[in-house]
Amino acid sequence: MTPLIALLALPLAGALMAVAVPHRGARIAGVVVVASAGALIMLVAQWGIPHAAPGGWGAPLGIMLEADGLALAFMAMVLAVMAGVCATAAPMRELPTPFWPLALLAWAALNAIFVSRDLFNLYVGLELLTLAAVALVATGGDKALAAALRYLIFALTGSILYLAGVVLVYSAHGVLDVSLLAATLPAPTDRVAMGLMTAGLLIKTALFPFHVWLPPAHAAAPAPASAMLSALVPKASFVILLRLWFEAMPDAADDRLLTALAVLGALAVGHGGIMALRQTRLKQIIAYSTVAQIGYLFLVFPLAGGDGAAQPWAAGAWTGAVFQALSHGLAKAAMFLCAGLWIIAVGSDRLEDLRGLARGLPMTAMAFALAAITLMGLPPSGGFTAKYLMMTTAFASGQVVWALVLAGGGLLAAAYLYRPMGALFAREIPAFTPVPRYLQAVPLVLALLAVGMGVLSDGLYAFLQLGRPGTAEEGL
Amino acid sequence: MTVYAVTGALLVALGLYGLIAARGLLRRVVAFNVVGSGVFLMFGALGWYEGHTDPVPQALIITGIVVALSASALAVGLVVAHARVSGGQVLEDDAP
Amino acid sequence: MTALLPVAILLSSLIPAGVTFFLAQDSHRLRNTLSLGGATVKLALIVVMLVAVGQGASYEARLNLAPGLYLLLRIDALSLLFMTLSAVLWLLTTVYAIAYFGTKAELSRFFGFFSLCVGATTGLAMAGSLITFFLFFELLTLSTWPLVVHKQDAKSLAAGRSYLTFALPGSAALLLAIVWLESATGPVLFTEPPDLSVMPDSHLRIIFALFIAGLGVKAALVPLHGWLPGAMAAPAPVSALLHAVAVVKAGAFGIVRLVYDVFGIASVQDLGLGTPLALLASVTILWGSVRALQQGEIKKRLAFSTVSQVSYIVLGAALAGPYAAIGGLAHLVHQGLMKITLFFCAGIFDERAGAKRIEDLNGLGARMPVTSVCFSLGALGMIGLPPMAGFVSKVYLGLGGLQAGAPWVLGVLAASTLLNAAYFLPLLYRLWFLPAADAATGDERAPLLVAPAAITALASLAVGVFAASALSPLGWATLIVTREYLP
Amino acid sequence: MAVFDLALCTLILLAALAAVAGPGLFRAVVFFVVYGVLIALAWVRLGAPDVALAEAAIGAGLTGVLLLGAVGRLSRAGADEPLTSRIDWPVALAAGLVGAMLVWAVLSLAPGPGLAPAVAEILPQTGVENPVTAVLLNLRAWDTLLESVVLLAALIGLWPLARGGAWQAAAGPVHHALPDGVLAGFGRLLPPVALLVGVYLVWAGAYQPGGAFQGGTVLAAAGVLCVMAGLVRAPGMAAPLWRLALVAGPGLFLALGVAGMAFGGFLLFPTALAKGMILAIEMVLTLSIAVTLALMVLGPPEGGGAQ
Repeated sequence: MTPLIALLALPLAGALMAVAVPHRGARIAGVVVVASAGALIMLVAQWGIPHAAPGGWGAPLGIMLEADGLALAFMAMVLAVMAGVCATAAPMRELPTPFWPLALLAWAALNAIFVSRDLFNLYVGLELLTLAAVALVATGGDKALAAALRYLIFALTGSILYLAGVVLVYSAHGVLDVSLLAATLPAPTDRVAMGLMTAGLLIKTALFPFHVWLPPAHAAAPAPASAMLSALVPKASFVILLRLWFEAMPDAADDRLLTALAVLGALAVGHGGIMALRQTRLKQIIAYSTVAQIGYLFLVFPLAGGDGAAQPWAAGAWTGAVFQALSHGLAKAAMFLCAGLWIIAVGSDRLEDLRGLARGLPMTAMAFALAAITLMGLPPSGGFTAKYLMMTTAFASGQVVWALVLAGGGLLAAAYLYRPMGALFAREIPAFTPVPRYLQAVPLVLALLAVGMGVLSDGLYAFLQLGRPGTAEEGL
Repeated sequence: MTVYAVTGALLVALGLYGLIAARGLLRRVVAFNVVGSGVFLMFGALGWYEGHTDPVPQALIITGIVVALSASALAVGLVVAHARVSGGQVLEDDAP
Repeated sequence: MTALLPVAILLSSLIPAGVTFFLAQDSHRLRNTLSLGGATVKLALIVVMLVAVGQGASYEARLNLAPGLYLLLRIDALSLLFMTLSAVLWLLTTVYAIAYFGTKAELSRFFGFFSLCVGATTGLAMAGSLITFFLFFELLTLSTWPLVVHKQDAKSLAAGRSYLTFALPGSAALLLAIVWLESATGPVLFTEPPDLSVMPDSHLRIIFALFIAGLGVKAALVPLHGWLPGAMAAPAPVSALLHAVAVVKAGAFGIVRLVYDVFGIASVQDLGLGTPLALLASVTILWGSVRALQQGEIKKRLAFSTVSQVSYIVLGAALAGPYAAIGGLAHLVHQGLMKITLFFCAGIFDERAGAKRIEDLNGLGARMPVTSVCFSLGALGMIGLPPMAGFVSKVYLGLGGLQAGAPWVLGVLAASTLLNAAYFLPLLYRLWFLPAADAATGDERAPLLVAPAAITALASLAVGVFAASALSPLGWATLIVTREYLP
Repeated sequence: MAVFDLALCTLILLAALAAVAGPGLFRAVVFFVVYGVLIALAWVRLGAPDVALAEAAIGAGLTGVLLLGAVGRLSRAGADEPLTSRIDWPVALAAGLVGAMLVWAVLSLAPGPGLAPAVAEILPQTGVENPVTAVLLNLRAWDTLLESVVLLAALIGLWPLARGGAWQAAAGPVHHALPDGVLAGFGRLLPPVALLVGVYLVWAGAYQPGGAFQGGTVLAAAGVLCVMAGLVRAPGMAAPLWRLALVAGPGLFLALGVAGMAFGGFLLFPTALAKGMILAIEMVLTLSIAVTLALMVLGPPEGGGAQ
């Protein structure tokens, strides 16, 4: 078995086993984490672009799978987050048992999406992810049902729009493979197809103004599930967007369209930040922060796409956006896991109930602070490297307004993250249930990874260039 | 066979309206299925050529039908559970 | 070239910081050993480096982050000046802090961030490129916040919030300025001035303003100084740190770097930026003094005095003549020595005699003679009484003003000196000449608190008296200016 | 024929309109089932009997049962559908825009053979003679494997919805059918017939229209009917044996796929063994699908006698 297939088969097999014996779910997940780590290390060590053609047919008849730098980096991030989620979720007795098969199913779907080169296969993967994610929200119990429903309705609207676009693509070109599509002549219906697919994926990525489902859903789910939902799930549809706009149909990019996407991104940064400032519960603050952080990702379209794609600075912006997605994933997972541990400790995530908790659980407070640094984009962190790369492109290409969005978004993040920090570091010594140190260490490790991404970013940058879409030129 | 493809497109529009505008949750599930079959119909009709339909869209549509059923099943389960808890079948709009 | 030594100097504070965070609250001995050990090792390494640099060695360490983005540590004479100052004062502050806190709670967190802070400051001093400077600048901001809010009461938290409210927009401005500049010129190294001709003058002016906005927060330039007096809510060692060693110095040091190594004196003059900056510095000098005069709390008065004094350094850089440059650089050290003495003493007055307001100082001179003498030395130096350090700085700045064709600087200096006298002399008067209140207490049976103050007080006297020596800060500053800034 | 096509399309649109916007939830669902049957007819007309079968069995049949069951449960819970008579114009405009774009796109696309010739060319190597089955289980087996997992995921998604968190309790609401009522008689007769039809559909899928999903649906329908008729008690939503049945199909699929690595690639079925491997997968998958669908239609446990 090649490591690439192992990365796909392991979570899938784990999910099936967890359905068969749900009470052993935590242990199964642990095995999957360890084995996947092995496979991943082997893949990274090869430093290449492994691919596979299930059934041996290859495109266009079959489906192509390819683990380029982008896919592998995301799979590695997912692995890290899942390891953290599993480690903190395992001792949580109040977590419903179905959590485990669902978490593994979501993981399998994520990996399947990251490596797939086939637009319809991506649809199936997205649906698997959506159903597992909605069900994960529903593990939050009766109070989470409305949020799960709202999420499902939005997600289904999104996937059906995406599918309609895929139908038009196949009908026009007779292929579904991303690489083959790039080689076909443009068809007049491509604009409509791209519009539909993009609209669908925007809903799934929760870009403003399609974000209304996200905060209630992420806040209502149990904390380990929230960590997955916020850190991982929106990234899948974002990666598909990258594949579409930079690999499959770079020619369909129209500057006005790209700018529109970034404008929505900028509005998301502002709206998410302001809403986060108004919340009184920690999980809601973190969830609205996700809305804001997702906004940054969409600045990549005018910075690295369209006419700018051939410019020397495009690679920087593209890589910066990927850095942002990765570091946000790690940092956000750390934050939700902290929130989960604090809920165990004091039974609530209201800011006033968290006052002074830094004394009781210092390692989690540290983890939260480090994660906050990444989200604010302060150095040294993955978030900073991302911001620097995107900002440089913004200035170099004369699109200063996006640089201001990046800078302003960082300040908003500082403002809304200060409130939980201030509460944690208050003088009170609250009554709390102790949390074992090894559990406190889990979010700390994730946050350190997010910060470490900014210190050791050279290797990651080089790795992400493996199979980077050629339209985004290297340079600067 | 273009007429079927156009019908599919119209079904998508009709279903989308119901999916977004309807307030009753079960009605939205129905509308979702209408959109789905509209997309499939479009897909199949566009693959029709000289008396046969391209087998690839056919296979994809069958997959799509199963996926749509799966989504509907989860949706129905959620709608019923939500009705049991809240006593209604509408989502109260959260304050934005 | 060797990369080892700069990295070792950084690690000498980062490793103790990392370990200290995980120490239990009651392992005082280990924690103190780590803090003092780190500070001592750092000082020793810097001495080694000083000797080696004197023999012509150069040091460089580099870490790639992404194309066009890398961290560079590189040592030049200016780095060494700032680094030596902070390392010496650090060791003393650590001794003082250990004595000040005793066995209070949450010390692992405190000393962890304390060490992190010095790590950031040395990194800042050694930074060889703009982005490296920014990185350590931010690290400094972040590691200072937990120190400011250390007491965790409402006042400290408010001070912490105010600190971040100023600092974070400042860093956003700084980052925008850096990225904007580098997007046109490529990475800016301090040793290789960038080619500014690729950008229109108007852009350069905006970039300069953004830089000053970013650095000015830390340097407490009016009107960006609002956070500094509030930060007095922090414990005394932190105040010493903020005012003399790390934070405001980082801002001033950054402005010096900006003027000399990023834009270059010629460009600053050509763009017409020198005079506005000098005016801003002058306004800060005067405004800080006026506000100091109005304060009834000792630490508040000292805080506004800092606002005023640090701008001497900025003024020196802005005037851009050799004399002014020497005066500004020398003042970087002089102000540090004098101000840390004052804060050490203020802390002792507070801790041993409960003296917080100026009235509380009445008659303390008799009961706490050593502390009071030190305090007086610091204050007189600040006023600029010959042959104290402050006098030397002011003379050179005045000469620089004349040399740069800005005689009005003399007026600013004279006014500032009068104001300095007006807000310091009453304190000395109360210490030595007014009778103590009946219930007054106070002693100085705390050698570890008093010794650091005495050492810095003597040092601030010595640097003035022996200013003519090549080894004095003034001599060092002269060397830097002649070697690096004059053709 | 053109008249027939036009008439069928008109009927489809009318049925869809009634289902989406017509008054009364029960009536809407009935119209939806009618709509599904009409769509199945359209598929026959388009020369796609496999899809027609899937649409009739799954799209109309099973989804219809699911929705009808939901209507009943909702009315028992007192959750009536809110009345909405006003048209939401902004949404209508947006939906109309999407429809117009699609109509434009559909009209501007030139028909072509697509991949049909390519599939026909390699059909002998796939081990099956029905090109649709060849695409489903060989060419795009990875899709189909994931699809079977999607179905499973939807069922697992129902576990957390069990009343009171009792996710291992008996599936669905409590049924009170008379043991000798009409339904019961029907229920006794149906299972053997359904079993035959179901197995036949799977077997035939290799040559003719049919396959695991269609066959599984028929079996599931029979099972659900037995429970509703009161012939058998509803099984536990997550009883150990059922859980094994749920994962057997996807599990075997995945295992054989990985075993294919021995022949040179993931999910690679060598021509000589392809037929046997595909049939084995289909048979076991049918069982899993049947159990999954049956439990899905019964719904999450609502407090009817835990096992």
